[in-house]
Amino acid sequence: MQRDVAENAYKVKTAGFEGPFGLLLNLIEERKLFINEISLSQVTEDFLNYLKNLGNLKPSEISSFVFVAATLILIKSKSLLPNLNLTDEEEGDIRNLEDRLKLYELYVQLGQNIKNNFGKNIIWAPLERKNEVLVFLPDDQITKESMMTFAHEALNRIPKKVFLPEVEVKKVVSIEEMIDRLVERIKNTLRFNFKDFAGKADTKEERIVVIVGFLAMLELARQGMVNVLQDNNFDDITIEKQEIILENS
Amino acid sequence: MELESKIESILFFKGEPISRKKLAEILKVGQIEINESLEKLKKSLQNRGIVLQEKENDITLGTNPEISSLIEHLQKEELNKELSKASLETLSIVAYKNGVSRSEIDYIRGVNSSFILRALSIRGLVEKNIDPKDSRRYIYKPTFEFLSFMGVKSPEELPDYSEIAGAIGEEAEKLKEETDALDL
Amino acid sequence: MELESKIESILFFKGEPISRKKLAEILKVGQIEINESLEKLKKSLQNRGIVLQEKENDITLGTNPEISSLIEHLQKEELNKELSKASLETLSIVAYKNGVSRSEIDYIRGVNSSFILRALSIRGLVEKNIDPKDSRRYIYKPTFEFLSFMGVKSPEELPDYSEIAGAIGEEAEKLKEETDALDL
Repeated sequence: MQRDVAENAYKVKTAGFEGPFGLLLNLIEERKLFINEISLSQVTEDFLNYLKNLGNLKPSEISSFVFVAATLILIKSKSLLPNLNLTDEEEGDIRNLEDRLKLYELYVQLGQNIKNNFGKNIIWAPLERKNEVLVFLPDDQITKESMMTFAHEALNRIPKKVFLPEVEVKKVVSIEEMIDRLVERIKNTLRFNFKDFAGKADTKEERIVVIVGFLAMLELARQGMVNVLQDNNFDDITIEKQEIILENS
Repeated sequence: MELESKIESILFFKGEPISRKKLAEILKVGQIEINESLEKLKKSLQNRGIVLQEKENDITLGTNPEISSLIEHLQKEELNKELSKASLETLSIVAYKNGVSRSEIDYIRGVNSSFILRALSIRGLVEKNIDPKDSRRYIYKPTFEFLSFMGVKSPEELPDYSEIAGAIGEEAEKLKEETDALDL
Repeated sequence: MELESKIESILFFKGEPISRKKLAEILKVGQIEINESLEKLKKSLQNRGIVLQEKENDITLGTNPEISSLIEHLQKEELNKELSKASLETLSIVAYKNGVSRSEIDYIRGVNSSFILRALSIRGLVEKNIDPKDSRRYIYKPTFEFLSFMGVKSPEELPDYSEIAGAIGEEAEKLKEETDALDL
């Protein structure tokens, strides 16, 4: 138990740097599974649990985790709801995650070759030769002023912050926040519509929010906290608090 | 004196990498003669104390890796042989793809790799060059220093290199489509 | 690996004269084996670009004298080459931070500077000394001639001295800490 806690703490600390694929691959390997839809759906919950502990990461890093989480949720939903019709884009996202994870796995395995051989039998470059004759060969470009300019330029080029994201990523809702919001809504409303809750899904970011919400909803359904109703395919989904349903029946 | 021996002299004198083009310039011969002589030199260095390392257009001499531990005792500077998980991943992408843009590395790792690339570049294990195919972007390649630590004379000698070259070729096209949009 | 090849590796690596006695010590063999192997090595280096040079009991490798005029020409060309932007930048860091370590320079520049520092030292612009705080490291200082060439007697007389010298130390320290913290 103690070891588990320490291990989890380590994973959370390093996950930000290793990224979502490192975490996902770890979870699959721990269960001695191969990468496919079934194994991905099996590790979804574990992945989401780690995600809850990643609160300290920067938004730009969280977004790559949430993006993977969203696809995992899609895979999970597909396995939970056989009637769920996925769009071509969504099917594409699933295949894409599978392909990327396999590609990542290939390079992690190749990394083992490097680990096994690095520094074992080194090809040495010759040592610096000693200067026989003392020479002084300057260059006209060298002046007090040019040295100052070069030094300033070198200092200015240093990256200001280690994780400064290249592109500003819109803050994306975390799974945990989404579950909290869902629970909050259920407390306040007896019945409400999923579309109203998750909002519109026009942009990529909005779609992620919808998917994350959907997964959170399915998770609550699995835990027996809510009941999920959908009359027809593509109809809106109605979410009800489980006790209400029990009281009514 | 044979051309291959002249090349050997120059490489020995330089003691650091030199391009095939520069060799041709110095020796006032064509590229084909240089390439042929380098092949001969490689052969005549077999089972010797010195090896010829090559990386695309650059050539350098180094000690035979079989005697590595003995040489290690002769040098004083501290050696860092530790590589973290993130370093191993990034190095394997750079080494086995042998010329890869940062966006491709980010795509494969699913995480921003700029800082780890900077760290590996400081250690002299990877180098950043302008992409010869597209001057608007940079590509990362393994350095001679990295090949030396691996004890190989060229990237092609890395374990499993030829086996996976095919597999990588297949995904390369797909990957390029995905990341080209990010680059420009 | 044959003893003669091992000797060749050591001589190539050291690049300076070494005694037969020392070779025997390093290779843990007797004087007779060393002498025999040196004869073999001399033979196998016949008509090659590298030759074995002997002076009393000291041995070293050198370039074949037949090509000496070309090598001299190459040396002159190299010494008088215009300094690159990367070299000037490295030089400026050494000028401002008198006694800077190679890793500090590398952290600031984000790339490995060993080849550049080697060239600057050959041209008499910087001098390399063992770090008094850590004997496995080297520190670099501007030479007296380089300072005089700029018309200053000490680095403190350079423009913006305290600001730049301070920033180099601080930034290198910060980058090193960040890299260590990430366990790269």
